[in-house]
Amino acid sequence: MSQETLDLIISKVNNALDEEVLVVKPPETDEEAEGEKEEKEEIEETAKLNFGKPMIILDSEKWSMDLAKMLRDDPQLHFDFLQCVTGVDYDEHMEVVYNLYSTEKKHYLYVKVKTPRETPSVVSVTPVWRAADYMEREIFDLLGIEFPGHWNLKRILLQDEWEGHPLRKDYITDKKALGLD
Amino acid sequence: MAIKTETMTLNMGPQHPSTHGVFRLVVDVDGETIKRVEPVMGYLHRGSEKLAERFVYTQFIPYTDRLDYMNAMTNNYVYCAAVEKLLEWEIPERAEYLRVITMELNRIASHLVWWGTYLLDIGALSPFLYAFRDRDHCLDLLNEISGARMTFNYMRIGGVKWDSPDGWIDRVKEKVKVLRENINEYDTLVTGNEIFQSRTIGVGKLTKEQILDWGISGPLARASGLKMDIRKDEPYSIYDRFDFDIPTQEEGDVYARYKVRIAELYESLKIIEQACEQIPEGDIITKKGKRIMMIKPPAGEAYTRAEASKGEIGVYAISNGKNKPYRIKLRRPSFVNVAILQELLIGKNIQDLVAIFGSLDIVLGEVDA
Amino acid sequence: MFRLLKGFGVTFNYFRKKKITIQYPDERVVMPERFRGIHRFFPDKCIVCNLCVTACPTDVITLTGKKSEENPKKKIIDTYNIDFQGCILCDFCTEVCPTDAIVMTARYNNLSSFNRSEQFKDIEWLSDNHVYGYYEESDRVPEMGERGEQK
Amino acid sequence: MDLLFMAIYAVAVLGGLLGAVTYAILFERKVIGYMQIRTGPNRYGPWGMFQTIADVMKLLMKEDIIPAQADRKIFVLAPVVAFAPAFMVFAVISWSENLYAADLNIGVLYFLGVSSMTMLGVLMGGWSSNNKYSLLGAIRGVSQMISYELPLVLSVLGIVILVGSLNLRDIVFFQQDVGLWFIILQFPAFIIYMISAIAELNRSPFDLPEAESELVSGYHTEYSGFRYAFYMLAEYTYAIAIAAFATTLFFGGWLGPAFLPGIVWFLLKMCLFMFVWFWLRATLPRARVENLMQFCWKVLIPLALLNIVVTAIIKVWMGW
Repeated sequence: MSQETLDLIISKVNNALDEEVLVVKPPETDEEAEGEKEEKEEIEETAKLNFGKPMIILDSEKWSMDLAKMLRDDPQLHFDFLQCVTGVDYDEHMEVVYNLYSTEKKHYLYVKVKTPRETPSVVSVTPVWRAADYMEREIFDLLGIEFPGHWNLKRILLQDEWEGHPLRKDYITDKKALGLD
Repeated sequence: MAIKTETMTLNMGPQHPSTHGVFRLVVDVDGETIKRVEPVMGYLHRGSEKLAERFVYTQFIPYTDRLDYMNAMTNNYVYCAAVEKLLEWEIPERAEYLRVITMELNRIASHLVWWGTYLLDIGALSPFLYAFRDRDHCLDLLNEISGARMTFNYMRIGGVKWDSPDGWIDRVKEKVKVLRENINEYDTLVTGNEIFQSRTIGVGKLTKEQILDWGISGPLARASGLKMDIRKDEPYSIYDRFDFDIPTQEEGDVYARYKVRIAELYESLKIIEQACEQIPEGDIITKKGKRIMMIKPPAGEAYTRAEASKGEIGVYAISNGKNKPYRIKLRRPSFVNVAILQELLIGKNIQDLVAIFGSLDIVLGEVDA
Repeated sequence: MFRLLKGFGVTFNYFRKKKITIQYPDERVVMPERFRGIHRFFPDKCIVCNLCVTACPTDVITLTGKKSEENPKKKIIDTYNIDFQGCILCDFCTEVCPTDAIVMTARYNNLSSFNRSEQFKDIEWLSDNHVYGYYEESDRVPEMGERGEQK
Repeated sequence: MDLLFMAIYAVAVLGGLLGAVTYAILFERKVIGYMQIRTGPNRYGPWGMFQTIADVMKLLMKEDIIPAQADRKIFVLAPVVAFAPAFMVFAVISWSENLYAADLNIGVLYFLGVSSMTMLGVLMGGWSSNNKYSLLGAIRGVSQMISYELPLVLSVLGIVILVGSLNLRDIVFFQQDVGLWFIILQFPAFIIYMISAIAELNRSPFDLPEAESELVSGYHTEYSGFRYAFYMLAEYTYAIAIAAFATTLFFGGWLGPAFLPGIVWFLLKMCLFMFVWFWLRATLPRARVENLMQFCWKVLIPLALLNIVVTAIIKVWMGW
C-alpha cells in the first residue's frame, strides 16, 4: 500500500517537475547487499519509506507552490490536510518538513525541503494550505527560515525585538540576559 | 441614512476573563461589530522544543505535561510513542491498557473543564462548579495512579511508571457510573436551554473546506461533519480493540461543537469500561525501558500523532543516535486551531467573540509551548 | 419552548443536596501514597552517586560528599540542597535513586514563603520533612516494591 | 414637625436598607453557593453573617482611584446618581398597614418615573471612566434599560385599570377587598413584570451591561473602593425597591394570615422574589444582545398591550 503510494507520488512529482528529481534506492537483494553497498551510498536517496510512510526529499528550488497545489489537487494524491510543518537545523543545511495527510485516501507524505543554511528560504504554502500560516511563522520565529509568499511573516511566539533564532544549533542562550542565572 | 461611525481598537487580553490565560486579541470594533482581529500570543512561551534538545529522552516527559495541562496524559503518550517508534519497541499489554484508561480519563477531565468554563463564558455560573466536581473524580483517580493531579509524568518510554494500585480498576468502574449519571444531568441543565441555544446555534460556523484548509482537527473538525479521529483512522496504542463511535455533527457551529464534546464524553466512558474489563495482568514496562537514562534510539525521524482532547497532537522526533533528541517538534492542536480566529471572527460581535473563542477550546500552555 | 425550566429543577435539586466543599485549613485532603509531594531525604542511605543530580531536568539539586571517617572507601553525604523555586516535582530523582535515599512525601503545604531564598531547602530541612503523609514515621524504611518496580 | 418626621423616617429607611443590602448580598451568595454544591461564605461570623460587612470594610479602606483620563466630575457623581433614585422610590412603599412615608395618590407613576433615572448613573459611569469596556457596557445598559422600561410600565397598567387608582396603598386595599392577589388576576402581567424587572436590574440572564466574560465588568470596570461599593449599594437597593414594588402590586403587600405582623409578610414576600432572581442567576446563561431587544419589542410589549386590552374589556364587562 505505502510502496504503491510512494511510487505514485514519485511519478507524479517527477512529471510535474519534468525531471528525475526523486530517486529511489532499488530494493537491496542479498547478493547485492555485500558488494555494492559503498557505491550506493553515494547516490543520495530522495524518496523512501520512513517507518512505512512515503517520504520525499526536495531542494528548495524545486519546491514550489505549483507542486504543492498539485499534491493537494491531484485526484489520486489528494493531500488536503497539512498536519505539521517542522523546521530542522542540521549543521550543514536546514530543512522544512511538511507532513501531509489525505482525509479521503488516508495516506501520508513527508515532504522534506532542503535549504542552504546561510540564506534559508522555502516557498510558503499558505495559499495552498492555510494551516501553514502559524506553523511557518513559528519556524520563521524560532529558526529564521524565510517563507517568501507568506502574507504576514513576523515573529509569533517571541517578542518582535528578539535577537537570533533560538532553535538554531549555534544559538547561545544568554542566561544572564534572560534573568535565569 | 448612514450613520457615521468610527472604529475603536479594543485590546482583549492578555488579562481578560474569557481569554483563558495570557492571550491577547487586538480587535477593531465598529460599535460591537468586529472589523479586524489579530491574535497575539507568546506570553507563555517557555521554549519547550529548545529545552527538549538539552535533555535525555526521558527527562522531557514532565515538560510535555506542561503543554496542554488539561490533557497531559495524551501529551505524555504521544511523546513516548514517538520515541518508541524510533526505537521500535514493543509495549507490554498491560501498559497499553493503563495508558488507554488514563488517557480517556484525562480526556473526560479535559472536556469537562471545557464544558464548565465555556458555560461560564456564556454566562452560566453553576455548570462550572458541577463540571469541576466531576473533573475531580477523574483527577483523584489519576492522582492515585500517577501521583499528581495535573502534571502526571506517568508514562515512560517503553511503558508506564506505575502499575495500578489495589482496587483502582474497580474504583474506575464505579466512577464511570457516577460520571455517566452526572453527564446526563448536564444535558438536562444546559443542552435544551433556549437561551443557551440562541447563543450557540448558527454562531461561528465552520465549513468542511475551512476545516481542511486551516488544518483544524479534533472536535472542531468533527462538528463540521468531517469524520476524522485518529483513534479510528490510524488506531494507535490499542484503540482498535474497543467498540466506540466517532460522534459527528453537520452544522459546524458552536452548538455542534458542544454536542460533539458531550457525545465524546460518553464514548470515552465506553472505552474506559471496555478497557477495565479487558485489562490483562503482566509487565508494565519493557526491560530496556527501566533504564531511563540510557535510552538511545537509532538515528532516524518519525512523526507520531494521537487524538488529544483538542485535536491532533503530534510529535516529530529526530534522533541522531545519541541519548539526547536532535529535534523535537510538537504539533500542538491548540496552536493550529487558534489560527482560524483571525478569519472566523470578522463581522461578528463581541458577544459572539466570546462564544466562538471559548468553543475552540484552546489552552495557552499549548499555544505558546 | 420551555425546556429551560428543566434546568431550574437541576439547580434546585443541588440546593438541597449535601455540600462537597472541603474547608481547607480545618480539613485537609489526604493525598494517596504515590503523591509526588515535597521531598524527604535520608542522609544515612545516600551513597553520593550523583544520579539524582544528573536525572534532574531542572538542575535544582546540588550535593557534595565527603570521605567517611570509619571507612575511607565509602563516601557519605555532606550537603544536599534542593532549590524549590525550580523544582517541578517530577519524581525522577527518587526514580533513579538506587537506595531510596530521596523520596517524595505526600505533603503539599509547607513550601509557601514570603521570600525566594526560603525556597532553598538544605539537608536538614529535607531530612526533617516528616510531619505527615506517607512518610510520617521517621524511622520507617520504605519497602521495596511499594515505590514501584523500577528499583 | 412633619419635616422632622420625614427626616427620621428617611434615615431609618436608609439604615434599614444598608442592613438589607448587606444581607441581600449574603443571601445571594449563599443561595448561589448552595445551588453550586458549596457552602458560600462561612468564615466571618456564624454562617458567614459578617462576610459582607468585612467586604464593605475592605472596600472602604481601599485607595480611591480615579483614572487620569476620566471625566472627574461625572465620574464622581455617577454612583450617587445611580443610588439616589433607587433610594427615593422607597418613599411610596408601604411596608405595612400603618408604616409608610407618603400616601401619594400617584404612587405608581412616581415609582416608575423616578426609578427610570437610575439608568443615568449607568450612562454617566460608563461614559466618564474613559474605558472602552465601560463605554460598551453603558451603551448596552442604557439601550436595555430604556427598552425594558416600556413593558414594565405597561404591565402595571392592567392593575391600575382594575383598581382605578395610582395609589400603592389603594392597590393593596383593593386586593384585600377582592380577596385575591393580583398574581392570579393579572398573571400575564406578572410574568412580563418579572422579566422586565430582571432586565431593568441588569441581573442574570440579562446582565449584559456587566457581562464579566465579555466586558470585564461593564460600566463600572474603572470603579474601585468606595465608589464601587456605592454602585453595588445602588444595584441592590434598586433590586429591593423593585421587589417591594412587585410585592405591593402582585402579592398583596403586607397582607397575610394574622399570626405574623404585616411587615414580616412583606419582607418574606420580598425574599421570595429575591430568591427567584438568585435562582435564575444560578441556572441560566446570559442572553444574546439582539434577542434581548427583539424579545422586548416583539414579544413583551405586544403581550403587555394585549393584557391591557383584555383587562379593560373584562373590567367593563364585569362592571367592577
